[in-house]
Amino acid sequence: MVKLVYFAWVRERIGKSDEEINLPDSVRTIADLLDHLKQRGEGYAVALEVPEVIHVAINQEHCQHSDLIGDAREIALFPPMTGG
Amino acid sequence: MVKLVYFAWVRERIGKSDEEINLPDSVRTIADLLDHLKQRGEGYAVALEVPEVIHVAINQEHCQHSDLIGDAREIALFPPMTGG
Amino acid sequence: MTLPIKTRVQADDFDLQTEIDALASANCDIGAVVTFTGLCRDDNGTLAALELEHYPGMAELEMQRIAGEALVRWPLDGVTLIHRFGKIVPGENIVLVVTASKHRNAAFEAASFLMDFLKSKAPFWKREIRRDGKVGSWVDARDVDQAALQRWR
Amino acid sequence: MTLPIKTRVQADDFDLQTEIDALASANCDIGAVVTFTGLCRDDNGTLAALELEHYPGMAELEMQRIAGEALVRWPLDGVTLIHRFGKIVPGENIVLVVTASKHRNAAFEAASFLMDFLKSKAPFWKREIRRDGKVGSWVDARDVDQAALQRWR
Repeated sequence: MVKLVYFAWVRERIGKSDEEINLPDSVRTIADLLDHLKQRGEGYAVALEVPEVIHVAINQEHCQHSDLIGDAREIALFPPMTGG
Repeated sequence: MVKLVYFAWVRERIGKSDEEINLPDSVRTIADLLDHLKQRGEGYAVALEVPEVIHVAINQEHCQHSDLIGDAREIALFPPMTGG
Repeated sequence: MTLPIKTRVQADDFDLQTEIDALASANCDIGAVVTFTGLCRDDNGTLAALELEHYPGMAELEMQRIAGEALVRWPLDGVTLIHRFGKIVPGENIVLVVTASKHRNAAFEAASFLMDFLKSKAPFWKREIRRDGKVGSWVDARDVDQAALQRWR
Repeated sequence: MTLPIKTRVQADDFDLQTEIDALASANCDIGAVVTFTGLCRDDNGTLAALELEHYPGMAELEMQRIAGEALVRWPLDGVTLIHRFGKIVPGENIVLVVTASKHRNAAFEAASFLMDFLKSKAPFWKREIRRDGKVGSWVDARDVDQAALQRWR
């Protein structure tokens, strides 16, 4: 089980702020995860339509789409940040 | 008549904060003025011993030693500034 | 000695003089303090407020990481980072960066670095709330902010 | 429209938040405010205070000239310069520069420029008053401050 958390328009399009899911063994990298999530429904498909703009954090630390998920407890998906 | 004003260690060495003096016609530039003042006593000679470090303002505006005094009302002599 | 890093994520406003006094009273050796304050601005006269969403937990962690990076790069005597969340109206403070150093250029450069990284790395997102009551759009990230990071490689 | 320049030479202390609020309340369009505060520091533990002498009249004029130069060089929405004189003890404020702009880099660069010019062009002189009661020496101008001006040619 891994906890997924969503922010800003990713959260809005997916329609929830977080969820816990089981990942199949075939999902090894963040890129795999994004592909996998797109299959879960239209909200996901719209939210993740342009995967290049999706930022990802594993256990609250920025990571790359090529990074392995490993034994991540929490994975966050969000758009480019606009703080400051 | 021109008003001379002195600050910081220039003031201390000359021993006064300001004075009004008549300048001979031969004193045309600031460099001339510094040479002229050095003759006025030991305090002046010590204060103006190294003329290169003396900053000068004519009518409250920074100027060069080569600048003409013209009809200046107020000439200030002071060491390098150390504000901020 | 504890590292002179303070980071806070809060809904409340902050007061610059209070933050500087806190830094300076902890260390009488500070000669130069630079601050950057980011304010909510209303470019078109249509903005009622910005609503700032953040990633609790990671926001604090990321601000600590960014501040730590600045301490490695410049001889700083203190860094304070404060980022607000929630509803913020035009003219109000959003973010504060404070850097203290004996050397004024170090304080200036570190503050500029910290802002560039906060803008593009700290997990905050702005959405507009319009004067007509409608929820406006999410603020787009600007290429110029992303490009600003390249300066610090 | 009046030019958004404020300069003050005063014995009293100042408050950063008050100065920023004054700038921001005059203009809701300000997105970035950078401040530089120069504080009295005690490097060796021997300093009771600094005594700051200034050239009344020219100090104000020169600060206006420096601020005006910054407004020509950067797109600024406001500049505030405050310089204190008289006796200032370690930890107290000496000088404040505030720059406001829509663009954070303009605010940073202008503040850095203003400090470099205040240091070397504004007619103020510092003298040390030591803890043993003796009047110490006049603070020497530093070559590094003079060199800093070259950056802005």
